[in-house]
Parts: sequence; structure tokens; C-alpha cells
Amino acid sequence: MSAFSALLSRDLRLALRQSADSLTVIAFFAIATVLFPFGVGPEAEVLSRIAAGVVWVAALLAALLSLDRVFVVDFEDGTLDQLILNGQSTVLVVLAKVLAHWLTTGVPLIIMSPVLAVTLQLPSEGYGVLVLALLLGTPTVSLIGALGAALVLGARRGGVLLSLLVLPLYIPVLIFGTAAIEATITGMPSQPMLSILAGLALIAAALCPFATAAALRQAAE
Amino acid sequence: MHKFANPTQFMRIANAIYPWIAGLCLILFAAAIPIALVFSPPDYQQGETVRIMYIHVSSAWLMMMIYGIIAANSAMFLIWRHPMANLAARASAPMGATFCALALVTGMLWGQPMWGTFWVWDARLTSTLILFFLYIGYIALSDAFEDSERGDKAAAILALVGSINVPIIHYSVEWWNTLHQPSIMKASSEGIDSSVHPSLLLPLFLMMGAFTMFYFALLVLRLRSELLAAKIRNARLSQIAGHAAAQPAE
Amino acid sequence: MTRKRRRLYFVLLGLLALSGGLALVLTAFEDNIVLFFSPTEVAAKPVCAQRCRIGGLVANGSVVKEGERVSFDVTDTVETVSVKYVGILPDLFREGQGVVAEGKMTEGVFVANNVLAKHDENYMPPEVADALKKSGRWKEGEPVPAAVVH
Amino acid sequence: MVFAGLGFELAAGGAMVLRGPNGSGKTTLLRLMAGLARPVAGRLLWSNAPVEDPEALARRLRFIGHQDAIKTAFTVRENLAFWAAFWGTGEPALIDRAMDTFGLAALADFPARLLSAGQRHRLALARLIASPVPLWLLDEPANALDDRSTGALTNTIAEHRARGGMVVLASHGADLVTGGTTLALDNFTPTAAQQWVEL
Amino acid sequence: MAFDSFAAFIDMGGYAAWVWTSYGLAALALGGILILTRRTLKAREREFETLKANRRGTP
Repeated sequence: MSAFSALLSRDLRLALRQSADSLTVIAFFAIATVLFPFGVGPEAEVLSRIAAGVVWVAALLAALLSLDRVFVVDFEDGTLDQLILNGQSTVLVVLAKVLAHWLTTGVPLIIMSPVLAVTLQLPSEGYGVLVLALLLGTPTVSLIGALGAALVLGARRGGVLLSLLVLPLYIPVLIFGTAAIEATITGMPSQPMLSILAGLALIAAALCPFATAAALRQAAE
Repeated sequence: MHKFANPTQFMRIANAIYPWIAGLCLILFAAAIPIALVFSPPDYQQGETVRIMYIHVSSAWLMMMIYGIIAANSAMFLIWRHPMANLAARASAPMGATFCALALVTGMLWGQPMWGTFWVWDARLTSTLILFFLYIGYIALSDAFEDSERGDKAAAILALVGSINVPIIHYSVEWWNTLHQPSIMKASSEGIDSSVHPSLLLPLFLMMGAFTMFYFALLVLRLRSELLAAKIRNARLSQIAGHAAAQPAE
Repeated sequence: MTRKRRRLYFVLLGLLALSGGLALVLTAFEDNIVLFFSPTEVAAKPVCAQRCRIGGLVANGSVVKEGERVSFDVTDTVETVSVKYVGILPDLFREGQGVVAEGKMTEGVFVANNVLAKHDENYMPPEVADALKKSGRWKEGEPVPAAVVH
Repeated sequence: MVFAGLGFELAAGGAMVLRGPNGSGKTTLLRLMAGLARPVAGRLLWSNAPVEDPEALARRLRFIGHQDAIKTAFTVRENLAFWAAFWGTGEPALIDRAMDTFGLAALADFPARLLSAGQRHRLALARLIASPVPLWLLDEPANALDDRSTGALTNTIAEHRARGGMVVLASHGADLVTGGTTLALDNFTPTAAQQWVEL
Repeated sequence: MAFDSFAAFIDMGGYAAWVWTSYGLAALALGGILILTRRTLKAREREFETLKANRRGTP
């Protein structure tokens, strides 16, 4: 476990020192969300109907922006080779990286989301479930995103390719994440949607780390 | 190693059966098209639009089968480093994407007159759209690297991860009560059970057979083509290596 | 820890997470994800004050057409909701047929801005359908017993 | 580019120098030995037993390649400390000794982004001392090093071998080892990646 | 035979646009991928032949 905790704390300290990177992602999240009232008009009725979806889409796009940094820096400076030669398992490396990405990107997005939802006139019943849905959904975003980032290491036009690979796989999270909030607002139970989000996170946690580890070893080969 | 791992031997078998597959494909099309368009009766509810079904269901069947073939070959390639398996997966992907697009488009052309809309965001349509994106991603990823082997392996990993979508597409209409009608074929203890009348089932089976044979015939041609590309690449590589070896040591 | 044992732990942990995830997703689907409300739900709860979808069968004898103006009842054999719609109906729309309407409840009437027709998985020529209906072995909207079709 | 028909052994305290022109596969061979790449055919043995557990092998070797794997936002000491913690080897005293050996002690608390190319390379090499393992795989280790540092590296390698350690290094420059075997890779026929070229 | 006349066949019970577009697109897609496949195959065969010839020319 020493490799896991060492890598996790290293990534967190790096994120803290280069906090501008994380802040850019949050700023993007805020700006992308705030664009919508200008695009669709400031009517509270229209905005509150699309608020849940807009927050989710903006969060996914913001997370996407942060993804290409997950492995690329380590890949380019040779750190990845040394990480693979950890003597334990590449899966551990992946898990530490994913957890670090979630803590530095997912959690700030979750914290920001209620603030942005206010600007979109989200009905007051929706805030709790918005945070809960993001809490259950963003780990999946990090897990799938890490896989995409590992697959495109060293590719031409890696950034565009990454969005092509990852965004379609985000669709289920987006559907149920928004549906959970919509359900609560319209007075329906959101519990089935939330348990699907949790289920998706577990399935992604079971499958993605292995595939990501394989992709990383391919990239190093 | 397995005898199919040897490309020369594999292609010898493939080339030998190619005329038979191609011939069968032509015969099936010759039978399927007139029966589907002229001789089969209309449906009691959907009228003549039921003829779209023959194309739509056949394309949908192929997009699923081809994805299964790609996933199986990707696994063989990653585990046993089977070069032929990789080529088969690479050769199949553009065909899978084509059939997937065809299934989506014919579905829209059928949905507009019957359901009243080109598109609904239900589970079947959404998961099929995701499959289409997976095909596109697979093709883009396998071509995105200077080192083609790296692209092959990355794409193979993507194909395996994406295979989780195939059962979702299949069961989506049963898990989810939506506009899309349930599967018309169900496997039961008494064999395959179908809610389609035989006069409509015959053109469907003929068309599915024709499409399937079309895929396999084209697969042989595309394999031949992929193998040639690999040989050309290797010939070039060994020329470069020959030049390097001719240079004096540093 | 040896390599084999470590791998075994990882795979076991993965399988555990996978089966847990699948169980969560599948039980949620058992709970019936609502894509549209049935007339019973509409009658019981004040849903559909905002946009929503209702689904059910078009009640027999309820369709009234005045040019593009249509009104009909959607039923799930227990409760019935009246629907008003202006526009072109899909070709599969007919009495006794499954239908999904998008819109919202206003003053006890569901005002639809889109009507979609759902149909079943039965395919057969019209003569066969007529014969089946005449012999009383089958009604539209019901699944056809396989033995009858073949 | 790969090679065919290659075989060698390395005993405790042994050293081997890989020599050959560009593109002859020195780096590839080192990466194969590290377990970063998989051979198409051929085996790797450790104590006469095939390596079935690449992770256990990885615990016994250190690979220093062209890329220095340095995080520029961290100080010199933090860089070393991270790898020592990550590999679960080494203790604080070793980190100090590593910095002393490669003349980095004065720079210990400087951010690595201020280092020159040579200093960065020395920092990469310092990992050999900070987290000790039996087998060192070094790819062109004398590149970008001045005479003093090259001397330090030569001494370090000698000490390592005296304690029974092993070194494999790719080099086309100065002699960093005394004794040891030399493997000239240009004697082996380069072949194209696939065996089934038919021309 | 499901149609009384050729005109009825073309009309497809009023659904001509949908049915014929579907079949047309299917023909286009299948034909297109067939032609593309054959074209690249022919091009690669030619390239391979020239490579072979060059190799024989310079032993």
C-alpha cells in the first residue's frame, strides 16, 4: 500500500502547488454554466427546467478538460515507466491516480454545483439531490475518464480523440444524474436513479482500473 | 501455435471458401429483394412500411454480431497476440459502423411514419447510438498512433470495455417500457419463438442471411487488404533496417 | 504477497463490485423506472403539473376528430385520462392501440403537444389478422400465441 | 527494431556494457530486461528460473532511462523522498547520502525546475542510492554529465558491484566500469517486427 | 404478389418516400463499402507488386 498512499499524496501535493490547473477547470465549469442564461434567455421558468441538465453537462465537460493531464505529464517525463515498475501492481497506480483526480476535480465540481444551480433557478427541492447525484456520478466520470486518458497516451490529436471516446460512455451517467434531479422536482422518488448511479460507479470501479492498467502498460511498451 | 494464427494458412482457407460465400450472398440477395419488396404481404397495422423492417432488423443484427466478433478477436489479440485476430477486428470495424448507421437511419425512416417521430431518447435508440460512437472511437483510436501496433492494442482494449454495451442494447426493450417494440425473436425451450407471421418472417430471414454473407465475403477481401498493408509496411521497415545495418557503428 | 494471490484479491474485489453494481442497477429497474405515467398514477397523485409523459391504450370509441383538433381518452383499464391534441397523428394511432403523449395536465385534461404511437411485436398480413379476429382467438393489442401464427 | 539470437548471463557483482549504433536496440533490450516491454520470443531468467512474476523482478531492479521522471514543482529532496516512499525502500539517511554523492546537497531544497540538464540527470541517478536494489539498468548514464559527476557515477557503480550488485548499461562513450562483459548489439541481425514478411 | 399494379408498387401504400429511401440508402451503404474495399485492395496489390519488382531489381 505504500506505493498507493505515496502516489496519492504526491498527486494531491502537486495539485495544491499547481492549483491554477484545478482552478481553471472550476472556472470553466462556472463560465460554461453561466453562458446558458444568455443563450436561452433569463426566464426563470425555462432556466429551472433545464438547470439540472445544464449543471451536469457543464460538469462533464469541465471534467473532460482535466482528463488529459491525468497521465500525459507522467507519460512525457518518464514517470510512468517508473510508476509501472512499482513492484506491486499497475492497478494500484491507476486507483491512486483516479482517486487523486476525483479529489482534485470531482469534489470541487460538487462543491461549486449548488452555487451555479442558483444562477439557473433550480427549484429548492433539487439542491440536495443535485449534490447527491454528483457525489455518486463523478467517481464514474473519473474512472471512465482515466481509461480514456490512458488509451490516447501518445496519440495524435489526443485531446479530441479523448472526448470522442469518453463522452459517449458518459451518457448513462448524464441520463440518470439528470433524471434523479428531475424526479425529485416533479415529486417522484429519486431513489431508483440514485441507486443506478451508485451501481454504475461500482461497475466502472470493477472494470475500468484493469483496462486502464492494461492501457498504461501498452503505452509504456 | 494454432493453425489459424498463421496468416498464410488462414488466408488459404479464407480464399478457398470466398467464392462460395460470395455466391451464396448473391443468391440470397436475388431471393430476398423481390420477396421483401414485391411478393411478401403488408403488415395488418404497419402496411407497406413493414418492408423497412427487413433492412432495419438485418442491419441491427449485423451491427451486434460484428461488435461481438470485434470484441472476441480483440480478446484473442490481447491475450495470445494473435496477429490475424487483430486484422479481423480492424477489418470488421468500418463494416460494423456502416451497418450501425444503416440501422439507425432506417429506424428513423420507419419511426417517423409509424411512431410519429424520427427519434425518441429511449434506451434502445440511445444505446445503439452509443454503439455507433464506440465504432467511430474504435476506428479513430486504431489510426491515431505513429506506431500502428500501439493503436491496435489501445483499440482492442476499448472494444473489450465497450462490449458491455451489447447486452444493454439487447435487453433495453425488456427492461425499459418504451416506444420501441420488444424483440421479435425469443429463444425458448422449444427453439426460436417468433411473433412474426411466416410470410413476413421468410423475407426477413433471407435478408439477414444475405447481409451476413455480405459481411463475411467482404471480410475476406478486407483481410486480404489488411494483410497486404502489413506486408508492405514490413517490407519498408526491413528496408530501413537494412540501411541502418549498412551504416558503420558509432 | 505473491503475484497470484494479489491478482486473486483484485479479481475477487472486482467481481464483488461488479455484482454489487449490477444488483443495484437491476433492482432499480425492477422498481420500474418511470418513463411515462399511467392514468392510474395521474389520477392518484398530482403529477404532470409540469411537462411529463403519459402512456396507455387509446380507449375504444373515445376518439373525436375536428380537423386537426383531436381529443381521446387514454386508459390502463383502471383509470382514464382525457387528452387534447392539435396536430398530425402518427399512422399507427388508432383505438385500442398503445400511445404515449407528451404534455401537461391543465384543469383535469391532459394537453398534449406530441403524440407517439407504440405498437406491439406482432407482425402478420391483414388477412391473417382478420381471420384471427373473426375466429375470436385474438384481439388487437394482445400478444399473439405463437401456435396461432404458425 | 528487434534482435534475434541473443543470449547472456550476469552474475552477482557483474557488469555488462551494451554497445551498438543508434537503432540497434540497446534501449529496447534494457526495457525488456526491466519488464516494461514483452519479448515476442525468448525468456528472462533470474537465479536460473524463468521470471514469472514481473512485479517481483521490478522490486529488484532500477531502470534509469533518457527521461528523468522529475516533478519540477517539487524540490530535489521531495523528488527523491517520493520515489523512496513509492518503492517502499530507503530511509532518510540514504536520501542525504544520495544527494551528497551526486553533488546535490546544496540544492536539496531548491525546486527542481531550476536545475540544469546535468543536475536533473544527477537527480535521476541519485535514486539508485536513495532506494537501493540489486540490479541497475542504466541507459546512457554518462550523457550530460561533467567529468566530476562521471567520476562519482563510476565510483558508485564500483561500490555497488563490490557489495554484489549488478549493472547493465548502454553506452557509447566513456568507460564507466572496469572489467565486466561487453555486448556488441550490431552483430545481431535486425529483423522486422513480424516474422511473416514474404518477399 | 402484394401489389395490383406497377404504380401501386412504386407508391408503397403511400409510404413510398420512407420505404424507397430506406432501400436506397441500404444499397448505397453496401455498394459504397464494397467499392471502397475493392479499390484499396487493388491499390495495395499494385503497391506490393512494385515493391516486389524493386526488390528483385536490386538484390
